[in-house]
Amino acid sequence: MSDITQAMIEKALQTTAETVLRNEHYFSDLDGLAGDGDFGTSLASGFKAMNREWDEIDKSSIGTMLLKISMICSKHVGGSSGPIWGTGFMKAAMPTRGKTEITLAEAAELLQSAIDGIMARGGAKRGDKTLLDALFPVQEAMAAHSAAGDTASALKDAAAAADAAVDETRSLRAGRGRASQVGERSTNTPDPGIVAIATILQDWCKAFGVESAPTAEEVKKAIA
Amino acid sequence: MSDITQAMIEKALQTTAETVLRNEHYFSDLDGLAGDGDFGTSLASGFKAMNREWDEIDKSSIGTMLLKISMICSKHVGGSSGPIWGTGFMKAAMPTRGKTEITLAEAAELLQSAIDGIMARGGAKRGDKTLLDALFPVQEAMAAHSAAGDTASALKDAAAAADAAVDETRSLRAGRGRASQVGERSTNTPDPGIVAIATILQDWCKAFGVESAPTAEEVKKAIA
Amino acid sequence: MKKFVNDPEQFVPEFMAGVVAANPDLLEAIPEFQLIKRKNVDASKVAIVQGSGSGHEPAHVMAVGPGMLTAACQGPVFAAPPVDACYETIKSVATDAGVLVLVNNYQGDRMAWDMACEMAEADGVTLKQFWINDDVAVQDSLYTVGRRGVAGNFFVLKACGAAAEAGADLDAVYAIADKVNSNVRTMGLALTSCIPPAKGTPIFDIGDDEMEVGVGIHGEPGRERAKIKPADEIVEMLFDAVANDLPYNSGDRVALMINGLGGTPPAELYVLYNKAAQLCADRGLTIARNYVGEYCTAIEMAGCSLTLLKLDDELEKLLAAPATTACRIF
Amino acid sequence: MKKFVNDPEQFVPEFMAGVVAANPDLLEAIPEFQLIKRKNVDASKVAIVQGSGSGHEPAHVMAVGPGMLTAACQGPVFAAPPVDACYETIKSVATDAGVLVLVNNYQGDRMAWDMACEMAEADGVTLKQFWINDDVAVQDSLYTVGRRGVAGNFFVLKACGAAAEAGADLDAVYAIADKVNSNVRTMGLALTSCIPPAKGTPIFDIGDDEMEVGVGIHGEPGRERAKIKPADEIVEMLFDAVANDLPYNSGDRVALMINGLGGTPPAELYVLYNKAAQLCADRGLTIARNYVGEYCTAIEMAGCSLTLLKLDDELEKLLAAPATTACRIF
Ligand SMILES: Nc1ncnc2c1ncn2[C@@H]1O[C@H](COP(=O)(O)OP(=O)(O)O)[C@@H](O)[C@H]1O
Ligand SMILES: Nc1ncnc2c1ncn2[C@@H]1O[C@H](COP(=O)(O)OP(=O)(O)O)[C@@H](O)[C@H]1O
Ligand SMILES: [Mg+2]
Ligand SMILES: [Mg+2]
Ligand SMILES: [Mg+2]
Ligand SMILES: [Mg+2]
Repeated sequence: MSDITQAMIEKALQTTAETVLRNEHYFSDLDGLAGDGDFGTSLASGFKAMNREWDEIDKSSIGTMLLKISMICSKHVGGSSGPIWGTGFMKAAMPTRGKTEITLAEAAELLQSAIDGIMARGGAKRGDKTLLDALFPVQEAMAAHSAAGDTASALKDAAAAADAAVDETRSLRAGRGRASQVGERSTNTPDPGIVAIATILQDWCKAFGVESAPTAEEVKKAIA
Repeated sequence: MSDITQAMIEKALQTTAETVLRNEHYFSDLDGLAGDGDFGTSLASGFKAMNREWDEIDKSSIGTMLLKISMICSKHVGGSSGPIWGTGFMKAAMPTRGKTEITLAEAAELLQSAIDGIMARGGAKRGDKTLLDALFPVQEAMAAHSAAGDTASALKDAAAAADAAVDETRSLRAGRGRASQVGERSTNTPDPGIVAIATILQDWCKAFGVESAPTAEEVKKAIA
Repeated sequence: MKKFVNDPEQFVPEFMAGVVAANPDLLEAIPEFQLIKRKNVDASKVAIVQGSGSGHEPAHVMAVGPGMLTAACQGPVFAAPPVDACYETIKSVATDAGVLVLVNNYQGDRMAWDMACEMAEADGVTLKQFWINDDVAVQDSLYTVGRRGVAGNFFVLKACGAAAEAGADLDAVYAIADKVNSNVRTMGLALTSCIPPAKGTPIFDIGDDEMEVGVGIHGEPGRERAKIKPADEIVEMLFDAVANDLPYNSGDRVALMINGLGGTPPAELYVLYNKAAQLCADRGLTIARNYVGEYCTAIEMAGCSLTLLKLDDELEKLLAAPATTACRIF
Repeated sequence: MKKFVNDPEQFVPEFMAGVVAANPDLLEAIPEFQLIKRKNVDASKVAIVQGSGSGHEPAHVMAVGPGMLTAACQGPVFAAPPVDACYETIKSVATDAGVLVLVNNYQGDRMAWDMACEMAEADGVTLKQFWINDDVAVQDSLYTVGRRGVAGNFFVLKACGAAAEAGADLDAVYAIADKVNSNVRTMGLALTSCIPPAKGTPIFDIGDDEMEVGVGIHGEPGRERAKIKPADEIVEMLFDAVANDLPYNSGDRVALMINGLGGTPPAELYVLYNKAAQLCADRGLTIARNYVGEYCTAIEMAGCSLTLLKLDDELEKLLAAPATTACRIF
């Protein structure tokens, strides 16, 4: 892999939908620990709608496609996830209008712009125990590989970084989102948003034939 | 034992209170099978009130004492049991006004008059699977011993007859009371009123040192 | 036991004290007899009294107020009130116009009120007794005490309360009770049991995938124990049992009630209402008035009942008349 | 799952269809956006809108009606509505007098409504936003999104609804929201969890002898998990937490609400009210108005919340003003 084609992004989106639908209940259960147990369902309703409307989505460029997915989030995704994912896709859509292929460096920039949008929308920063804590290291892994342009290695490192974030943030106290309103009691539970990003990247690795380390969850299941 | 003294009746009443309070939950659980699960509590509230007021109860005769207990039922016992037991005590009180001792024959008559009162109050007849199905054979056992005047033998036979009624009526369909409103579904459960009468008589046997057969329940518990 | 309760034996007195404390201008209590009555009883109007076991709130003590009951007493949870309580309830509001004793048809309640009525009549009180029996779940038979009274009770007392308020005499108010009762049918269904505070344990066992069809409001068994079904199929079952009983025919104007048994949240009741309204339309019934909420509960049982009342102009007007009770929103 | 439900994904649309079917003269729905609005919106008056996840009924869509909300939308159970639904809700009732967006303080709801308000303002709608945050269970802090909004919401919208109905302008209605919110405090407590239909399993585990003190209305954890206590001690705990927070002082006139979280029967709520009223008296608080019932639920959770609102003449008048919603008794 070198440059990132629109076809690859389409495949990544479809893989994401599979991941989210397969893990709907698992993600909701995680959200039940310090939140309100709807994260999986909320996200799934968005990706179900994406699947339903897939054939009609304007795929003339990466940007039009991502914009449409942002609109699907606004229409179908409830909870915090609607504004967060909707904003993320919106910000990623802007710089890719008219493009059908992007470089790894551009992808890293586009993710940074999504991160900035999410921070502006919800006021969270790194360390607040939200999915941003997974997106930041993913972005950094991509940026680190930008010069070499090796997308496969970037993806592998990004997935490992996201996975590491699950455990690194577990003991944190949530600073934003519903979990932040429970104070100390959000510590020692993994954040579902971080788990979701890690799981999605793991599945991207599989979908693109990139070898990756098993997720912390997979290791735990294998041991148990 | 020959004639029945007021002291014996006082002892019987206090024994009854013990029986009812000890079996409060058991009787209610039985009532839950085809009824509404309050029989034990209802009866217990009456006998708790009797215990509370025991010292103040006018004991100048058997009749004044039973009348006061009837009034306690009217004031404190809810559910069908209030009118049924209240009526029973009332009818037993009338022929014993002024008396401090009665013969076994008089006791049998007095029970018949209580039975008649209960039938008039609730419209039940023998075979309707109510406590009348225990009171009838008890009354007959007492009447059978009237001539000989052997109160101990009468009590022993009465207790056995009441105990037998529990199993004999188990398969019947209730014809009166709340259980009758559930149709076929009242079959194959023992009637709590019948069980209560049988248990009370069993305890009377113990209290008066009269040997008696173990109750069906006791046999079952011993086997289990 | 997962309940808000202090001493279980004080549960009923405490909740009744709360009801009166929350409605000091409307109600007063006689705690000794667990009875609640209206303040300022109008001696020229028929008084309407009711009473049964507790655990059916807002029935019955919370249905006391102008245009509704004049007084009500409650026994322990699920047990008819003691005879003396019934007697005092009648006496506390006995007016020159007389008293209508309006009681759900359970043997315990009937016996207690029968005795109380005999005592009150001996005291010179003019009264009539009426037994409400709207539950179609268990069949009526000469050999039993007849059908049970359940949520249809609300319609009987609402109509009678309005008629009494408007000045109808005892015979006329009795005739209203009879008319409503003859035209109202209910069937209930339980998803879970309930826990009477004094008992501390569920009144019956029920599997995670089971429902009790035709349950009584004291948790008595109904028609059958069945596997749980989707909401729409449950409504069809209840609707058919109810609508075929009278029967209710195309062209009838009806009141439709979806009553929650205590543990079922409002949203679920509206899911049921949505289907029931469709079934009424399918059968050609016009819903002139509807009622969705808790009117006659079985403590915290998850479940519902469906009630239909066939209306005429007189009943429609009586149901629409204003009324005030302890049970209110604003 | 012991619930009345068909397809869990259709639960919210079906219950909302039921609410509108039961109130055809009062309400209309735009099902695509899961929103319910008043029929005949008066363009000269401030419109008040609200919206959040479902499962809190009668909040919020069942609080639409004259003297209350002008429109409300609901997301899936416990999830903020999608942005588009919020936007359409504002647009559907945008009046010349402007729109007050009155939302409980949860990050999901805030983000959705923020985006919707930006879009509506870009369309030329005049609006103001206000966040309700009455829950004292979890501390306010600069590092979190602040306190949660719970049952106190009822008082904010009731007072604002009455003010708007009386013709107050947008700034004045906003000022009322601010005044009520500044003077209202709530804390909740759960005995059981609840089951969102789409999840199908309880939202948290809780032992048979445990209670969650300070629970959120979505089952979020509160202050602590503790052993269950007698009702009076529970009320003391909630009352102290609430009353010390503002604080409420001797001589204050207050509104007192005992709110059921969905699975707690009325009688238990009145046991709680009885004690809470005593505690008010002990502290020298005069209860000018009281509310006992279900105002803001967590589906079928067994539990309660206690709310105090400090009143002045203006607020007392606004609370007493007439109002009509889908939630009614007669
Ligand atoms: N302000 C925020 N910024 C970024 N991510 C957030 C924010 N708040 C919550 N999240 C993420 O969203 C997840 C929860 O999403 P969701 O369940 O839809 O929200 P809620 O139910 O609290 O409205 C969290 O696990 C967290 O990763
Ligand atoms: N009409 C009746 N005549 C005599 N006994 C009756 C009658 N109805 C019920 N009983 C007896 O009373 C018992 C139930 O009492 P209780 O639980 O107090 O009544 P309920 O709860 O149905 O009002 C039954 O087991 C039966 O033995
Ligand atoms: Mg969530
Ligand atoms: Mg019983
Ligand atoms: Mg009973
Ligand atoms: Mg949510």
